[in-house]
Amino acid sequence: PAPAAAASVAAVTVAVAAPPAAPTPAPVAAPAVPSTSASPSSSAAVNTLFSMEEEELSSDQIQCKEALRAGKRLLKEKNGAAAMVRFEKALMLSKALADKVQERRAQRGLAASCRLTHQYRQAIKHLERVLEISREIGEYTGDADAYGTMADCYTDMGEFEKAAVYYDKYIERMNRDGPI
Amino acid sequence: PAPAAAASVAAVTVAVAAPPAAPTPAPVAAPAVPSTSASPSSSAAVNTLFSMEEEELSSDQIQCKEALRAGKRLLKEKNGAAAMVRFEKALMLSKALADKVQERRAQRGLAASCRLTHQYRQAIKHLERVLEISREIGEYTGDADAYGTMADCYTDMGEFEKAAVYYDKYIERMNRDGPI
Amino acid sequence: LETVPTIKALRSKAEAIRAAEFEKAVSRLGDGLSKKQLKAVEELSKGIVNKLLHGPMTALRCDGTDPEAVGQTLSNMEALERMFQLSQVDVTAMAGKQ
Amino acid sequence: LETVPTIKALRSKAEAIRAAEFEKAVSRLGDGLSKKQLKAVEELSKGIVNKLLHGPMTALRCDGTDPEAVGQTLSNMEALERMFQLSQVDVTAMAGKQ
Repeated sequence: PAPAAAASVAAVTVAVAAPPAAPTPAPVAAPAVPSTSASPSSSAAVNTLFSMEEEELSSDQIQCKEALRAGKRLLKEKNGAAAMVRFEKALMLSKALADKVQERRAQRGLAASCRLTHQYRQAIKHLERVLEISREIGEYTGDADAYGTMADCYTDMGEFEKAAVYYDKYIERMNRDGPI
Repeated sequence: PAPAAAASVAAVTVAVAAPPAAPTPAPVAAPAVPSTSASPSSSAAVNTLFSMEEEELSSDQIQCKEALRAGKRLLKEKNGAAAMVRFEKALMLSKALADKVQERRAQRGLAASCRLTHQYRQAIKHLERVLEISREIGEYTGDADAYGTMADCYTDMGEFEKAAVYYDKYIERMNRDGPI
Repeated sequence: LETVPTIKALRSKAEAIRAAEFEKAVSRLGDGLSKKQLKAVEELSKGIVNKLLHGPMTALRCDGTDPEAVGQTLSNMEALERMFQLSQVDVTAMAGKQ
Repeated sequence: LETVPTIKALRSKAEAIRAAEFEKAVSRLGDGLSKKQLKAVEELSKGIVNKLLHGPMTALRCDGTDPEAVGQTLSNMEALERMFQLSQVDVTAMAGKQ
Protein backbone atom coordinates (compact mmCIF):
# COMPACT_ATOMS: atom_id res chain seq x y z
CA PRO A 1 0.00 0.00 0.00
CA ALA A 2 2.27 2.76 -1.29
CA PRO A 3 1.22 6.34 -0.56
CA ALA A 4 1.02 7.26 -4.26
CA ALA A 5 -1.47 4.46 -4.87
CA ALA A 6 -3.69 5.60 -2.01
CA ALA A 7 -3.70 9.15 -3.35
CA SER A 8 -4.66 8.06 -6.86
CA VAL A 9 -7.44 5.85 -5.53
CA ALA A 10 -8.88 8.91 -3.84
CA ALA A 11 -8.63 10.93 -7.04
CA VAL A 12 -10.32 8.24 -9.10
CA THR A 13 -13.12 7.74 -6.61
CA VAL A 14 -13.90 11.41 -6.52
CA ALA A 15 -13.78 11.66 -10.33
CA VAL A 16 -16.19 8.74 -10.75
CA ALA A 17 -18.60 10.08 -8.18
CA ALA A 18 -18.55 13.58 -9.63
CA PRO A 19 -20.41 13.92 -12.92
CA PRO A 20 -19.58 17.36 -14.37
CA ALA A 21 -23.24 18.42 -14.49
CA ALA A 22 -24.10 18.38 -10.82
CA PRO A 23 -23.79 21.88 -9.42
CA THR A 24 -26.65 21.38 -6.96
CA PRO A 25 -25.50 23.00 -3.75
CA ALA A 26 -28.49 21.62 -1.92
CA PRO A 27 -28.20 22.03 1.84
CA VAL A 28 -27.45 18.46 2.66
CA ALA A 29 -28.17 17.67 6.27
CA ALA A 30 -25.17 17.08 8.43
CA PRO A 31 -24.75 13.33 8.20
CA ALA A 32 -25.79 11.53 11.33
CA VAL A 33 -23.35 8.77 10.61
CA PRO A 34 -25.10 5.43 10.21
CA SER A 35 -23.89 2.81 12.60
CA THR A 36 -24.10 0.16 9.91
CA SER A 37 -23.25 0.76 6.30
CA ALA A 38 -23.10 -1.91 3.61
CA SER A 39 -20.62 -0.44 1.16
CA PRO A 40 -18.74 2.28 2.96
CA SER A 41 -16.28 3.36 0.30
CA SER A 42 -18.73 4.03 -2.52
CA SER A 43 -21.42 5.73 -0.47
CA ALA A 44 -18.79 7.80 1.28
CA ALA A 45 -17.37 8.95 -2.03
CA VAL A 46 -20.79 10.14 -3.17
CA ASN A 47 -21.37 12.03 0.06
CA THR A 48 -18.03 13.76 -0.38
CA LEU A 49 -19.29 15.58 -3.44
CA PHE A 50 -22.11 17.33 -1.68
CA SER A 51 -20.63 18.08 1.69
CA MET A 52 -17.19 19.31 0.59
CA GLU A 53 -18.21 22.92 0.14
CA GLU A 54 -20.51 23.31 3.11
CA GLU A 55 -18.96 21.40 5.94
CA GLU A 56 -15.68 22.07 7.54
CA LEU A 57 -15.13 18.33 7.48
CA SER A 58 -16.12 16.28 4.47
CA SER A 59 -18.52 13.43 4.90
CA ASP A 60 -15.66 11.02 4.32
CA GLN A 61 -13.67 12.63 7.07
CA ILE A 62 -16.61 12.53 9.44
CA GLN A 63 -17.35 8.91 8.61
CA CYS A 64 -13.70 8.01 9.04
CA LYS A 65 -13.56 9.61 12.48
CA GLU A 66 -16.85 8.01 13.39
CA ALA A 67 -15.58 4.58 12.34
CA LEU A 68 -12.42 5.05 14.40
CA ARG A 69 -14.45 6.06 17.41
CA ALA A 70 -16.82 3.10 17.06
CA GLY A 71 -13.84 0.78 16.63
CA LYS A 72 -12.21 2.07 19.79
CA ARG A 73 -15.40 1.59 21.73
CA LEU A 74 -15.69 -1.98 20.50
CA LEU A 75 -12.07 -2.61 21.40
CA LYS A 76 -12.83 -1.48 24.92
CA GLU A 77 -15.67 -3.98 24.99
CA LYS A 78 -13.16 -6.63 23.84
CA ASN A 79 -15.17 -7.22 20.68
CA GLY A 80 -12.26 -7.70 18.29
CA ALA A 81 -14.23 -8.92 15.30
CA ALA A 82 -16.71 -6.03 15.33
CA ALA A 83 -13.94 -3.53 15.96
CA MET A 84 -12.04 -4.85 12.97
CA VAL A 85 -14.96 -4.05 10.64
CA ARG A 86 -14.96 -0.41 11.84
CA PHE A 87 -11.23 -0.04 11.48
CA GLU A 88 -11.31 -1.60 8.00
CA LYS A 89 -13.84 1.04 7.03
CA ALA A 90 -11.71 3.77 8.59
CA LEU A 91 -8.69 2.41 6.75
CA MET A 92 -10.41 2.57 3.36
CA LEU A 93 -11.72 6.06 4.00
CA SER A 94 -8.39 7.34 5.25
CA LYS A 95 -6.66 5.93 2.19
CA ALA A 96 -9.26 7.52 -0.09
CA LEU A 97 -8.65 10.80 1.74
CA ALA A 98 -4.89 10.26 1.64
CA ASP A 99 -4.98 11.12 5.34
CA LYS A 100 -1.96 9.40 6.82
CA VAL A 101 -2.68 10.38 10.40
CA GLN A 102 -6.09 8.74 10.26
CA GLU A 103 -4.66 5.77 8.36
CA ARG A 104 -2.14 5.28 11.15
CA ARG A 105 -4.95 5.28 13.68
CA ALA A 106 -6.87 2.75 11.62
CA GLN A 107 -3.79 0.54 11.35
CA ARG A 108 -3.28 0.72 15.11
CA GLY A 109 -6.90 -0.22 15.65
CA LEU A 110 -6.60 -3.13 13.24
CA ALA A 111 -3.50 -4.34 15.06
CA ALA A 112 -5.33 -4.24 18.38
CA SER A 113 -8.34 -6.02 16.86
CA CYS A 114 -6.08 -8.72 15.43
CA ARG A 115 -4.43 -9.21 18.82
CA LEU A 116 -7.82 -9.64 20.45
CA THR A 117 -8.67 -12.32 17.90
CA HIS A 118 -5.22 -13.94 18.27
CA GLN A 119 -4.12 -13.10 14.72
CA TYR A 120 -0.64 -12.12 15.81
CA ARG A 121 1.07 -12.20 12.38
CA GLN A 122 -1.60 -9.93 10.97
CA ALA A 123 -1.29 -7.59 13.95
CA ILE A 124 2.44 -7.32 13.36
CA LYS A 125 1.84 -6.42 9.71
CA HIS A 126 -0.46 -3.58 10.69
CA LEU A 127 2.10 -2.32 13.19
CA GLU A 128 4.83 -2.42 10.56
CA ARG A 129 2.63 -0.16 8.46
CA VAL A 130 2.19 2.12 11.51
CA LEU A 131 5.96 2.54 11.72
CA GLU A 132 6.15 3.10 7.96
CA ILE A 133 3.57 5.90 8.14
CA SER A 134 5.45 7.51 11.02
CA ARG A 135 8.50 7.71 8.78
CA GLU A 136 6.44 9.03 5.88
CA ILE A 137 4.92 11.87 7.88
CA GLY A 138 7.97 12.45 10.06
CA GLU A 139 5.91 12.18 13.24
CA TYR A 140 6.84 9.35 15.55
CA THR A 141 4.32 9.53 18.41
CA GLY A 142 3.41 6.04 19.51
CA ASP A 143 6.30 4.27 17.82
CA ALA A 144 7.63 2.97 21.14
CA ASP A 145 4.15 1.54 21.77
CA ALA A 146 4.12 -0.07 18.33
CA TYR A 147 7.49 -1.77 18.86
CA GLY A 148 6.38 -2.94 22.30
CA THR A 149 3.16 -4.38 20.95
CA MET A 150 4.97 -6.15 18.10
CA ALA A 151 7.26 -7.70 20.69
CA ASP A 152 4.23 -8.73 22.75
CA CYS A 153 2.84 -10.49 19.67
CA TYR A 154 6.10 -12.36 19.09
CA THR A 155 6.07 -13.30 22.78
CA ASP A 156 2.53 -14.64 22.45
CA MET A 157 3.68 -16.76 19.50
CA GLY A 158 6.63 -18.08 21.51
CA GLU A 159 9.19 -16.40 19.23
CA PHE A 160 11.29 -14.97 22.03
CA GLU A 161 14.32 -14.10 19.88
CA LYS A 162 12.24 -11.84 17.66
CA ALA A 163 10.42 -10.48 20.69
CA ALA A 164 13.73 -9.54 22.30
CA VAL A 165 14.79 -7.62 19.18
CA TYR A 166 11.60 -5.58 19.23
CA TYR A 167 11.62 -5.05 23.00
CA ASP A 168 15.08 -3.56 22.55
CA LYS A 169 13.72 -1.10 19.99
CA TYR A 170 10.86 -0.35 22.36
CA ILE A 171 13.15 0.27 25.33
CA GLU A 172 15.42 2.43 23.21
CA ARG A 173 12.48 4.71 22.36
CA MET A 174 10.46 4.72 25.57
CA ASN A 175 12.68 7.22 27.35
CA ARG A 176 12.64 9.77 24.55
CA ASP A 177 10.62 12.90 24.82
CA GLY A 178 7.51 12.99 22.74
CA PRO A 179 6.47 16.04 20.75
CA ILE A 180 6.17 19.13 22.92
CA PRO B 1 -4.00 25.23 66.11
CA ALA B 2 -7.43 23.78 66.86
CA PRO B 3 -10.21 24.32 64.31
CA ALA B 4 -12.44 26.08 66.80
CA ALA B 5 -9.73 28.67 67.44
CA ALA B 6 -9.28 29.34 63.73
CA ALA B 7 -13.00 29.85 63.27
CA SER B 8 -13.28 32.23 66.19
CA VAL B 9 -10.30 34.24 64.90
CA ALA B 10 -12.13 34.70 61.65
CA ALA B 11 -15.30 35.76 63.44
CA VAL B 12 -13.45 38.26 65.59
CA THR B 13 -11.56 39.73 62.63
CA VAL B 14 -14.71 40.27 60.65
CA ALA B 15 -16.54 41.75 63.63
CA VAL B 16 -13.76 44.23 64.31
CA ALA B 17 -13.52 45.23 60.67
CA ALA B 18 -17.27 45.62 60.33
CA PRO B 19 -18.68 48.65 62.11
CA PRO B 20 -22.49 48.34 62.12
CA ALA B 21 -23.00 51.72 60.43
CA ALA B 22 -21.38 51.05 57.06
CA PRO B 23 -23.99 49.99 54.51
CA THR B 24 -22.11 51.63 51.62
CA PRO B 25 -22.39 49.22 48.72
CA ALA B 26 -19.97 51.29 46.65
CA PRO B 27 -18.86 49.51 43.46
CA VAL B 28 -15.35 48.62 44.58
CA ALA B 29 -13.11 47.85 41.63
CA ALA B 30 -12.10 44.23 41.29
CA PRO B 31 -8.86 44.12 43.26
CA ALA B 32 -5.77 43.70 41.10
CA VAL B 33 -4.07 41.80 43.90
CA PRO B 34 -0.94 43.60 45.10
CA SER B 35 2.17 41.46 44.96
CA THR B 36 3.47 42.88 48.23
CA SER B 37 1.28 43.80 51.15
CA ALA B 38 2.52 44.86 54.58
CA SER B 39 -0.28 43.68 56.84
CA PRO B 40 -2.35 41.14 54.98
CA SER B 41 -4.83 40.10 57.63
CA SER B 42 -6.07 43.54 58.68
CA SER B 43 -6.29 45.08 55.21
CA ALA B 44 -7.87 41.95 53.84
CA ALA B 45 -10.52 41.91 56.54
CA VAL B 46 -11.50 45.46 55.68
CA ASN B 47 -11.74 44.63 52.00
CA THR B 48 -13.99 41.72 52.82
CA LEU B 49 -16.68 44.06 54.01
CA PHE B 50 -17.02 45.88 50.73
CA SER B 51 -16.50 43.15 48.22
CA MET B 52 -18.56 40.38 49.84
CA GLU B 53 -21.83 41.40 48.24
CA GLU B 54 -20.62 42.30 44.78
CA GLU B 55 -17.89 39.86 43.91
CA GLU B 56 -18.28 36.18 43.57
CA LEU B 57 -15.00 35.90 45.46
CA SER B 58 -14.20 38.20 48.34
CA SER B 59 -11.00 40.18 48.30
CA ASP B 60 -9.65 37.92 51.04
CA GLN B 61 -10.36 34.88 48.95
CA ILE B 62 -8.70 36.40 45.92
CA GLN B 63 -5.69 37.47 47.91
CA CYS B 64 -5.45 34.04 49.49
CA LYS B 65 -5.49 32.33 46.10
CA GLU B 66 -3.00 34.83 44.76
CA ALA B 67 -0.65 34.23 47.68
CA LEU B 68 -0.87 30.47 47.15
CA ARG B 69 -0.11 30.90 43.46
CA ALA B 70 2.85 33.16 44.13
CA GLY B 71 4.14 30.73 46.74
CA LYS B 72 3.95 27.82 44.34
CA ARG B 73 5.84 29.77 41.71
CA LEU B 74 8.57 30.63 44.20
CA LEU B 75 8.75 26.98 45.28
CA LYS B 76 9.34 26.04 41.68
CA GLU B 77 12.17 28.55 41.59
CA LYS B 78 13.54 26.87 44.75
CA ASN B 79 13.20 30.12 46.68
CA GLY B 80 12.05 28.63 49.96
CA ALA B 81 12.31 31.77 52.09
CA ALA B 82 10.26 33.94 49.72
CA ALA B 83 7.73 31.14 49.21
CA MET B 84 7.29 30.86 52.95
CA VAL B 85 6.22 34.52 53.23
CA ARG B 86 3.49 33.95 50.63
CA PHE B 87 2.23 30.80 52.26
CA GLU B 88 2.21 32.48 55.70
CA LYS B 89 -0.01 35.14 54.19
CA ALA B 90 -2.25 32.51 52.59
CA LEU B 91 -2.41 30.69 55.92
CA MET B 92 -3.58 33.78 57.80
CA LEU B 93 -6.15 34.61 55.17
CA SER B 94 -7.46 31.08 54.98
CA LYS B 95 -7.82 30.96 58.75
CA ALA B 96 -9.63 34.30 58.75
CA LEU B 97 -11.93 32.92 56.06
CA ALA B 98 -12.25 29.61 57.93
CA ASP B 99 -11.51 27.98 54.57
CA LYS B 100 -9.99 24.64 55.44
CA VAL B 101 -9.23 23.64 51.86
CA GLN B 102 -7.14 26.75 51.32
CA GLU B 103 -5.57 26.37 54.75
CA ARG B 104 -4.50 22.86 53.83
CA ARG B 105 -2.90 24.20 50.66
CA ALA B 106 -1.09 26.85 52.67
CA GLN B 107 0.13 24.26 55.16
CA ARG B 108 1.40 22.06 52.30
CA GLY B 109 3.20 25.05 50.84
CA LEU B 110 4.75 25.90 54.19
CA ALA B 111 5.93 22.31 54.58
CA ALA B 112 7.59 22.40 51.16
CA SER B 113 9.16 25.79 51.95
CA CYS B 114 10.51 24.46 55.23
CA ARG B 115 12.00 21.44 53.48
CA LEU B 116 13.73 23.70 50.99
CA THR B 117 15.25 25.63 53.87
CA HIS B 118 16.11 22.41 55.75
CA GLN B 119 13.70 23.08 58.62
CA TYR B 120 12.55 19.49 58.75
CA ARG B 121 10.87 19.54 62.18
CA GLN B 122 8.83 22.54 61.17
CA ALA B 123 7.91 20.88 57.85
CA ILE B 124 6.64 17.84 59.74
CA LYS B 125 4.50 20.06 61.97
CA HIS B 126 2.84 21.63 58.94
CA LEU B 127 2.21 18.20 57.44
CA GLU B 128 0.66 16.98 60.68
CA ARG B 129 -1.75 19.90 60.39
CA VAL B 130 -2.44 18.86 56.76
CA LEU B 131 -3.50 15.42 57.95
CA GLU B 132 -5.57 16.97 60.73
CA ILE B 133 -7.44 19.16 58.25
CA SER B 134 -8.09 16.15 56.01
CA ARG B 135 -9.82 14.46 58.92
CA GLU B 136 -11.75 17.61 59.77
CA ILE B 137 -13.14 18.03 56.28
CA GLY B 138 -13.38 14.31 55.55
CA GLU B 139 -11.43 14.70 52.30
CA TYR B 140 -8.17 12.82 52.15
CA THR B 141 -6.64 13.74 48.79
CA GLY B 142 -2.90 14.08 49.16
CA ASP B 143 -2.63 12.30 52.49
CA ALA B 144 -0.39 9.60 51.01
CA ASP B 145 1.85 12.40 49.76
CA ALA B 146 1.89 14.02 53.19
CA TYR B 147 2.92 10.80 54.93
CA GLY B 148 5.61 10.20 52.29
CA THR B 149 6.98 13.70 52.71
CA MET B 150 7.02 13.42 56.50
CA ALA B 151 8.97 10.19 56.11
CA ASP B 152 11.37 11.94 53.72
CA CYS B 153 11.95 14.59 56.39
CA TYR B 154 12.71 12.00 59.04
CA THR B 155 15.07 10.32 56.57
CA ASP B 156 16.84 13.62 55.98
CA MET B 157 17.29 13.98 59.73
CA GLY B 158 18.67 10.44 59.95
CA GLU B 159 15.72 9.21 62.04
CA PHE B 160 15.14 6.04 60.06
CA GLU B 161 12.86 4.33 62.60
CA LYS B 162 10.39 7.20 62.46
CA ALA B 163 10.79 7.40 58.70
CA ALA B 164 9.93 3.71 58.36
CA VAL B 165 6.73 4.20 60.36
CA TYR B 166 5.59 7.01 58.09
CA TYR B 167 6.66 5.24 54.87
CA ASP B 168 4.43 2.38 55.99
CA LYS B 169 1.50 4.75 56.32
CA TYR B 170 2.38 6.20 52.91
CA ILE B 171 2.57 2.78 51.24
CA GLU B 172 -0.68 1.73 52.84
CA ARG B 173 -2.44 4.72 51.25
CA MET B 174 -0.74 5.01 47.87
CA ASN B 175 -2.68 2.21 46.27
CA ARG B 176 -6.08 3.54 47.27
CA ASP B 177 -8.31 5.19 44.79
CA GLY B 178 -8.64 8.89 45.16
CA PRO B 179 -11.96 10.70 44.87
CA ILE B 180 -13.74 9.95 41.63
CA LEU C 1 15.52 -14.50 26.50
CA GLU C 2 14.14 -15.85 29.76
CA THR C 3 13.14 -12.30 30.59
CA VAL C 4 10.90 -11.81 27.53
CA PRO C 5 7.69 -12.96 29.24
CA THR C 6 8.54 -10.76 32.21
CA ILE C 7 8.85 -7.72 29.96
CA LYS C 8 5.47 -8.47 28.48
CA ALA C 9 3.89 -9.00 31.89
CA LEU C 10 5.34 -5.77 33.25
CA ARG C 11 4.09 -3.89 30.19
CA SER C 12 0.61 -5.35 30.64
CA LYS C 13 0.49 -4.50 34.29
CA ALA C 14 1.62 -0.92 33.72
CA GLU C 15 -0.78 -0.45 30.82
CA ALA C 16 -3.69 -1.71 32.91
CA ILE C 17 -2.87 0.81 35.63
CA ARG C 18 -2.39 3.62 33.11
CA ALA C 19 -5.62 2.89 31.24
CA ALA C 20 -7.64 2.72 34.46
CA GLU C 21 -6.28 6.00 35.80
CA PHE C 22 -6.72 7.65 32.41
CA GLU C 23 -10.36 6.58 32.19
CA LYS C 24 -10.97 7.83 35.68
CA ALA C 25 -9.43 11.18 34.82
CA VAL C 26 -11.42 11.46 31.59
CA SER C 27 -14.68 10.92 33.45
CA ARG C 28 -13.67 13.66 35.89
CA LEU C 29 -12.55 16.01 33.13
CA GLY C 30 -15.92 15.81 31.42
CA ASP C 31 -16.64 16.86 27.87
CA GLY C 32 -14.94 20.22 28.17
CA LEU C 33 -11.76 18.99 26.52
CA SER C 34 -10.84 19.27 22.87
CA LYS C 35 -9.50 16.24 21.03
CA LYS C 36 -6.07 17.79 21.14
CA GLN C 37 -6.23 18.34 24.88
CA LEU C 38 -7.44 14.80 25.46
CA LYS C 39 -4.48 13.60 23.39
CA ALA C 40 -2.13 15.65 25.56
CA VAL C 41 -3.56 14.07 28.70
CA GLU C 42 -3.16 10.61 27.21
CA GLU C 43 0.41 11.41 26.21
CA LEU C 44 1.04 12.51 29.77
CA SER C 45 -0.14 9.20 31.12
CA LYS C 46 1.97 7.26 28.63
CA GLY C 47 4.98 9.49 29.16
CA ILE C 48 5.01 8.86 32.89
CA VAL C 49 4.72 5.10 32.48
CA ASN C 50 7.40 4.96 29.80
CA LYS C 51 9.89 7.11 31.69
CA LEU C 52 9.25 5.26 34.93
CA LEU C 53 9.59 1.80 33.41
CA HIS C 54 12.62 2.59 31.30
CA GLY C 55 15.03 1.60 34.06
CA PRO C 56 13.40 -1.72 34.97
CA MET C 57 12.91 -2.60 31.31
CA THR C 58 16.56 -1.90 30.53
CA ALA C 59 17.51 -4.05 33.49
CA LEU C 60 15.62 -6.95 31.91
CA ARG C 61 17.53 -6.74 28.65
CA CYS C 62 21.15 -7.75 28.19
CA ASP C 63 22.79 -9.94 25.62
CA GLY C 64 23.65 -13.29 27.06
CA THR C 65 27.40 -13.15 26.57
CA ASP C 66 28.75 -12.00 29.91
CA PRO C 67 27.84 -14.62 32.53
CA GLU C 68 27.92 -12.07 35.35
CA ALA C 69 25.53 -9.77 33.49
CA VAL C 70 23.21 -12.70 32.85
CA GLY C 71 23.11 -13.49 36.55
CA GLN C 72 22.29 -9.91 37.38
CA THR C 73 19.58 -9.74 34.73
CA LEU C 74 17.99 -12.88 36.15
CA SER C 75 18.07 -11.49 39.67
CA ASN C 76 16.52 -8.27 38.37
CA MET C 77 13.84 -10.37 36.75
CA GLU C 78 13.07 -12.23 39.94
CA ALA C 79 12.91 -9.02 41.93
CA LEU C 80 10.54 -7.40 39.42
CA GLU C 81 8.28 -10.43 39.34
CA ARG C 82 8.09 -10.39 43.12
CA MET C 83 7.57 -6.67 43.36
CA PHE C 84 4.98 -6.29 40.64
CA GLN C 85 3.39 -9.69 41.29
CA LEU C 86 3.84 -10.55 37.64
CA SER C 87 3.45 -14.28 38.10
CA GLN C 88 -0.29 -13.68 38.39
CA VAL C 89 -0.27 -11.74 35.16
CA ASP C 90 1.68 -14.15 33.01
CA VAL C 91 1.51 -17.89 33.40
CA THR C 92 4.82 -18.51 31.64
CA ALA C 93 6.67 -16.51 34.28
CA MET C 94 7.88 -18.72 37.09
CA ALA C 95 8.51 -16.31 39.90
CA GLY C 96 8.87 -16.95 43.60
CA LYS C 97 6.01 -15.37 45.42
CA GLN C 98 6.14 -13.90 48.87
CA LEU D 1 15.67 0.23 58.06
CA GLU D 2 18.49 -0.02 55.54
CA THR D 3 15.90 0.46 52.84
CA VAL D 4 14.65 3.82 54.12
CA PRO D 5 17.04 5.92 51.98
CA THR D 6 16.13 3.79 48.97
CA ILE D 7 12.44 4.53 49.47
CA LYS D 8 13.21 8.21 49.61
CA ALA D 9 15.40 8.04 46.49
CA LEU D 10 12.77 6.13 44.54
CA ARG D 11 10.12 8.61 45.57
CA SER D 12 12.32 11.51 44.47
CA LYS D 13 13.09 9.93 41.13
CA ALA D 14 9.44 9.18 40.42
CA GLU D 15 8.32 12.63 41.51
CA ALA D 16 10.89 14.26 39.23
CA ILE D 17 9.59 12.25 36.28
CA ARG D 18 5.98 12.99 37.16
CA ALA D 19 6.51 16.70 37.65
CA ALA D 20 8.40 17.04 34.36
CA GLU D 21 5.75 15.18 32.37
CA PHE D 22 2.99 17.11 34.10
CA GLU D 23 4.61 20.46 33.28
CA LYS D 24 5.04 19.38 29.67
CA ALA D 25 1.39 18.39 29.46
CA VAL D 26 0.22 21.65 31.06
CA SER D 27 2.13 23.68 28.51
CA ARG D 28 0.50 21.64 25.75
CA LEU D 29 -2.95 21.91 27.29
CA GLY D 30 -2.79 25.69 27.33
CA ASP D 31 -5.03 27.95 29.35
CA GLY D 32 -8.24 26.26 28.26
CA LEU D 33 -8.47 24.22 31.45
CA SER D 34 -10.40 25.08 34.58
CA LYS D 35 -8.72 24.75 37.95
CA LYS D 36 -10.76 21.66 38.57
CA GLN D 37 -9.68 20.07 35.31
CA LEU D 38 -6.05 20.89 35.99
CA LYS D 39 -6.46 19.24 39.37
CA ALA D 40 -7.87 16.13 37.69
CA VAL D 41 -4.88 15.97 35.35
CA GLU D 42 -2.49 16.33 38.29
CA GLU D 43 -4.36 13.61 40.18
CA LEU D 44 -4.00 11.39 37.10
CA SER D 45 -0.25 11.85 37.09
CA LYS D 46 0.01 11.15 40.82
CA GLY D 47 -2.37 8.21 40.61
CA ILE D 48 -0.28 6.47 37.98
CA VAL D 49 2.95 6.94 39.90
CA ASN D 50 1.42 5.79 43.20
CA LYS D 51 -0.22 2.70 41.75
CA LEU D 52 2.87 1.79 39.76
CA LEU D 53 5.26 2.20 42.68
CA HIS D 54 3.07 0.49 45.25
CA GLY D 55 4.59 -2.92 44.50
CA PRO D 56 8.25 -1.86 44.64
CA MET D 57 7.62 0.26 47.74
CA THR D 58 5.93 -2.60 49.52
CA ALA D 59 8.88 -4.80 48.58
CA LEU D 60 11.17 -2.38 50.38
CA ARG D 61 9.27 -2.58 53.64
CA CYS D 62 9.23 -5.55 55.98
CA ASP D 63 9.80 -5.79 59.66
CA GLY D 64 13.20 -7.22 60.43
CA THR D 65 12.08 -10.32 62.28
CA ASP D 66 12.12 -13.07 59.67
CA PRO D 67 15.72 -13.46 58.44
CA GLU D 68 14.59 -14.83 55.08
CA ALA D 69 12.28 -11.87 54.50
CA VAL D 70 15.11 -9.51 55.41
CA GLY D 71 17.35 -11.10 52.80
CA GLN D 72 14.67 -10.78 50.16
CA THR D 73 14.00 -7.17 51.06
CA LEU D 74 17.69 -6.40 50.73
CA SER D 75 17.89 -8.08 47.36
CA ASN D 76 14.81 -6.14 46.26
CA MET D 77 16.55 -2.99 47.40
CA GLU D 78 19.70 -3.77 45.42
CA ALA D 79 17.69 -4.56 42.31
CA LEU D 80 15.70 -1.32 42.58
CA GLU D 81 18.82 0.75 43.10
CA ARG D 82 20.38 -0.81 40.02
CA MET D 83 17.26 -0.49 37.91
CA PHE D 84 16.34 3.06 38.83
CA GLN D 85 19.95 4.19 39.24
CA LEU D 86 19.13 5.48 42.66
CA SER D 87 22.72 5.65 43.86
CA GLN D 88 23.08 8.83 41.81
CA VAL D 89 20.01 10.31 43.43
CA ASP D 90 20.84 9.65 47.05
CA VAL D 91 24.36 9.66 48.44
CA THR D 92 23.44 7.64 51.51
CA ALA D 93 22.37 4.73 49.35
CA MET D 94 25.21 2.33 48.75
CA ALA D 95 24.20 0.45 45.63
CA GLY D 96 26.23 -1.51 43.16
CA LYS D 97 26.18 0.20 39.80
CA GLN D 98 26.26 -1.54 36.47
